[in-house]
Amino acid sequence: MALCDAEKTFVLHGVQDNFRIDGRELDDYRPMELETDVVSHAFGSARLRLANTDVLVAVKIELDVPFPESPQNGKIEFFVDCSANATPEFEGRGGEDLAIAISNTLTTAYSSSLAFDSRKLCLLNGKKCWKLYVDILILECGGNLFDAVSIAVKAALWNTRIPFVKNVNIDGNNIDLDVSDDLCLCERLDIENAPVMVTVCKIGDKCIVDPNAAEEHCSMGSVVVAVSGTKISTIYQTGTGSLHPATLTESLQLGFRVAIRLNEALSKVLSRIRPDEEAGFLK
Amino acid sequence: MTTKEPCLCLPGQRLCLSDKTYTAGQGTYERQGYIYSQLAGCVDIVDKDNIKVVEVHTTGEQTVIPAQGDIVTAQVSVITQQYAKCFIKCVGETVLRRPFRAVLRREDIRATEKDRVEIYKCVRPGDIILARVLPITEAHTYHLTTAENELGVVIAHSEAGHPMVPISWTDMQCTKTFAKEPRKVAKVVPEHFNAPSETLKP
Amino acid sequence: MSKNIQIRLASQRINTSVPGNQRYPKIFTPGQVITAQNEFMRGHGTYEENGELKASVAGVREQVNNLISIRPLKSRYNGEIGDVVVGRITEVQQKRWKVDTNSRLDSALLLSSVNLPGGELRRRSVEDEHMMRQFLQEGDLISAEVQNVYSDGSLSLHTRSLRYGKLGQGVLVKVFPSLIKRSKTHFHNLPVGASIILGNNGLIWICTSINNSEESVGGFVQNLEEVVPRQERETICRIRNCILALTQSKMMLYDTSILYAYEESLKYSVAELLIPEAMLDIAILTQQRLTMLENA
Amino acid sequence: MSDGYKTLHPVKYYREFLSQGIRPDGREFNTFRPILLNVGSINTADGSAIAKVGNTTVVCGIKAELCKPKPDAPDCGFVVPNLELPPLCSAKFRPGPPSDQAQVLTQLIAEIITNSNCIDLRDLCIVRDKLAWCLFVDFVCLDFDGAVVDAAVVSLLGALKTVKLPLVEYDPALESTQVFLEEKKPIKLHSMPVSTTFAVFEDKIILKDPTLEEETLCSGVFTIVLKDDELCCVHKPGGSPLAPEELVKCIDESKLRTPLISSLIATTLKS
Amino acid sequence: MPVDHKRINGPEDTVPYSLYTKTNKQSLTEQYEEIRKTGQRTDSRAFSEHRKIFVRTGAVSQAKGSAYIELDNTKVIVSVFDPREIPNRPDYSLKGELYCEFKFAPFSCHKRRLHVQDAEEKQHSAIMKRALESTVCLHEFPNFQVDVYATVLENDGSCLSAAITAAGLALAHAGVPMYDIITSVTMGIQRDTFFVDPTVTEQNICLYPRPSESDTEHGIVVLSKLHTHDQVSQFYQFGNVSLDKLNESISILDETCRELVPIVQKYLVKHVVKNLQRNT
Repeated sequence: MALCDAEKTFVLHGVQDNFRIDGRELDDYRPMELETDVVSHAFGSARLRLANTDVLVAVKIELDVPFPESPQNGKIEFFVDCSANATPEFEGRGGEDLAIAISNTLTTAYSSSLAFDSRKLCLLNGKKCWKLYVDILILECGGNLFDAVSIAVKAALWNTRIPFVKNVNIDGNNIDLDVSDDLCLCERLDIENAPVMVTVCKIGDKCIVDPNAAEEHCSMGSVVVAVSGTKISTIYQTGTGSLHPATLTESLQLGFRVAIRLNEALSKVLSRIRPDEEAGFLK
Repeated sequence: MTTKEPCLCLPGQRLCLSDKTYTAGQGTYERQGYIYSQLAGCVDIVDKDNIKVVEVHTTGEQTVIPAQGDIVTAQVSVITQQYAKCFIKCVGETVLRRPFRAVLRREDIRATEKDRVEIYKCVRPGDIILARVLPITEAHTYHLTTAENELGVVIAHSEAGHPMVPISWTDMQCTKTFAKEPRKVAKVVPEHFNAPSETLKP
Repeated sequence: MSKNIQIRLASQRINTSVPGNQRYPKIFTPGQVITAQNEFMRGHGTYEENGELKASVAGVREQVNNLISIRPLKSRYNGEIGDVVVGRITEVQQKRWKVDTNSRLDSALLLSSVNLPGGELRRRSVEDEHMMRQFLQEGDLISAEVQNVYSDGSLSLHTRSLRYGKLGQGVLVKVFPSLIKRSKTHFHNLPVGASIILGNNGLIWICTSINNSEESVGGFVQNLEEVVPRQERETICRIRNCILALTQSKMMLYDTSILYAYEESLKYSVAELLIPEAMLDIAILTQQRLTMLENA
Repeated sequence: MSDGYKTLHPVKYYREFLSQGIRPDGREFNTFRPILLNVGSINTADGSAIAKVGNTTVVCGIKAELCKPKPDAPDCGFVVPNLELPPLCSAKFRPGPPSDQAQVLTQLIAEIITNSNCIDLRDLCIVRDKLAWCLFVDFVCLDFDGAVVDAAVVSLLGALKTVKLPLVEYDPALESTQVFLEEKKPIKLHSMPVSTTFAVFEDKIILKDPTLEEETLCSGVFTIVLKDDELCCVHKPGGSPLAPEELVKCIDESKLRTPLISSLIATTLKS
Repeated sequence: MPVDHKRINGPEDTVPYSLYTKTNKQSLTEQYEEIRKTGQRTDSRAFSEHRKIFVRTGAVSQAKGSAYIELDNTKVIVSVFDPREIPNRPDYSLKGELYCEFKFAPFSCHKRRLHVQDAEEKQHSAIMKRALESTVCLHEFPNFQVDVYATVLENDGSCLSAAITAAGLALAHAGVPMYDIITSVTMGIQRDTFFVDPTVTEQNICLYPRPSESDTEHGIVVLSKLHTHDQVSQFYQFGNVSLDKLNESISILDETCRELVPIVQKYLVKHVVKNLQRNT
């Protein structure tokens, strides 16, 4: 979807006036809907709907061998699929660049051991570890993908149950793991500090959060701020425009503030989920 | 550098205020009332109807693409009943490293009797033509026109493979076999006869 | 830090349907038998199997004499001559523009079907052809009328009236085409200080009140300098959110329903209208007033 | 204006020059372009060299890794050459998998390495059937202006001369390996291949060490590789036919290059 | 992994020999502690000091514009080509595009790099594109794309920012219309130490948190700036850094970027003067 200049002007003036086209102020977030445990054969899953943006995340776990250069760490891998279902712009290879940008940003955001401690995924130093495959499927694209994906990923990791290893037998080079198949006997991941991303979008000379699709079109550039706990774990800039250093600092501050709020809201809602209350969206 | 010290500039360098006397020309851009340079090169101020146009030219090869109204040198590659496909090789005096695709449509070959134009009587594959770029409507294809006296075929070879010289608006003659072939010839300038390469100067 | 971010759980999702007073028409699902008698003619959205006429889409039955067709509940826009549409230019071609009108195929707006600036009727010259992108370029929004429907279902549009042409500053809302109620006029100057164009194709344009006297000929001018005052902006945004609220509850859109929804929404701030509960509340209240109007 | 003439009628342009017995860049038909060599400049590689033949620039970097020998050649190590023609080096190449030309040149260089026996694979074996060196020899072309193989071969020699491999001890009982970085040894070069590329213009004129422009305009390009005055390999992928006498003459001509290059390498290594 | 038939593949399981060396070298944490104690970086630079830059424009004769940059051991070469048609894009666009490709040469890093572009290289390409897009006057070549290719010959830290600075030079060298001169600097953060223009070792120090009582901040920051208009064209960070420290790093990087401008200008003027002399 392209916007004409007049529409862009209308959006721009609204942002200038702190009154966006849907009535929100600059730092307002739209309501979201979250659901966990939606994919029954995954180890953890979540689906998030933010206005028209719809994201499904599933986590799969496999046994693997740690990298020789980091024998004490487990592995986590993100894969984003921007299918053409989400928006016609993704047809062919159109969504590839965005998918790579999102998965790379997730990878770097989760790379610090303070954001996500992959040492806990290691079972046997240098020999055995868990590998988490985090598959992200964009079902519908209505703007603000980075934010939605990060929330859904965090919720899916929260929902993930790691099988319990009962016994380890080492016989020369052979390692036998005895994994419990009892679902109650599994561990949850520590996602306390898992990063939450907020896209700060620069329109005119103001910055907004949670842009809708029309606002994204008017933006010359945006800054994705990933916040883990009270620290910033990744910053990634998208779009074509440039920023004054003062604007950059300002947008980092805004992104940081909103991310903390977002994280609080997410923890609150996750703490409300009880196993019997989870409803699948297909049910 | 004997007489006039050339004024060097770099991209992003602020050149002067943009006002009634000075306007931004080629190789410059205007932002917040000032004229800035887009290129690393030399500043050139051109007088045009009492307005001083500030231009910047690179000292090396400039990166240009054909724009509407430019005079280009093109080589014809394929002809059909409706159009001739060409490759633009030079824009103005700038020689391109990479040719651009262009199309010369039947109705754009000459200004008069458009309906009776037959392409093979105007251009042939291999001919070098001078043409003007029409407004760009489609991505990737430039439309050209030769419907001006100064535009048309400037270098051509006869069927025998020898260079030809223009003898009228519509004919050229082989220098060896003296066979005549029809072409839409660009305005004949005397230099053409002794130095064909000079015709490239539009 | 006062602002809260709402994340709700899917289990707490609200039911957005609004009880109406009208009787629901029977809905056919694909494969369902419409009639076993074979004196009927097979129309759109149906097929014949074993001598029975069956539905091939989910929708409601429509019958003209012997012709039975199923009108799908949800579909892209199927144009009819005389419809008012809002569309977006997707391509500038030789002598015509391609327009996205939310139909299956892009519609065409011929250079000969627009009023050119400066003079009503004149031959379209080559210069006009070269100027086409100056009139309308990719991304521009227009309002137009369907002039003709080609055999492949694609539409040919025209803007040969002062009402039609390029649209200026405002907001576009996209809804299902079936939610737009057909009426005599699709241009409304609402008394609350905004204008809407309810395109039959499901695209709704909301902008500031149009002063008919000011309208320029041809309609290729946009004023990008003008800043819409805060109050009008609020009205426009409120209408936008109200339309989305009605759409969420699948209510028909026309001037009265939109106006009622607008009036009922005044107890909320514009941003609060994004919350599903508030949207439902407005839809219910609007439905009640519409029912009262009908019964009165 | 000669620039315009050159792009519009390149063949004619060349014909006029060559009829005067001179090439557009001022060289005679049988003159080489100057060669520059720089060795050991890349510290992350175990051996490296940059060779420039005129404008043509090739970087060669060698990375040594450890692996198990193949069962059918238990006392041999590996040399894995690959020549990249990245889009960086010329407008001819596009991003993506290697172009046909890159594949052909990679094969040619692999052949030159095997045929010339400049490295004895047995030298690379550490413990028979257990452990051997694998030399990844990667060439990256930085400037593609004709006669790339010539530059690649020179850079290969330079890089091989600078390779130093650490001492490796292998304990068969524990199957454990230990590497001692303090003790490094160079590898032995058994021969010195030297390659010379020629181009044939309009079936008549033979141009030595052609530029890219000459290569594209010419009707045939061929490369002769000599190993210490012995013929090691001739690469002539089609193109205009060549009389046997002509070929012999070219082989003789290319012999002149061997002393030039060996002295070049010697002086480069000294400084 | 599918076999790459277009290249010569070596044996399957090769391992770098450095895995079997005795770890008599200091661990990164120890190296960091030493740097902290002595207040001296390994190459005896000050913490806010950028390495010496060497630039050569026109290194690739076949390209429209090119630049080779050296920050001591870090070596990057960038070339720029004439606009060409955007592949697979039939629709009209008013703006041109940039295509950036960032590649490590196989031998450029401590660990051998594969020939196919990996995720890191793709990410770097995207960041490079992002940084250059706001520098180039894209409206000057509608419907076309300008290709920018960067190859790292040796990586000793800060290769991304070196590539961006060099790309700016190469674009100017190619005569591509630009709004401004672009410079870029990398910084490594570990606790309260800011390493401007870090080497590979210093980058590795900043990659992970080093055990400490309270202060656990670490990370890498890359900033690219347009000089005349004082604009940040690209900002990239990862690790775990507080907002205050990040703001501090922005102002340091801002300053360092400014310091690089005269150097870049010097090389550009040199290029212009050389051309002028040749033309007259």
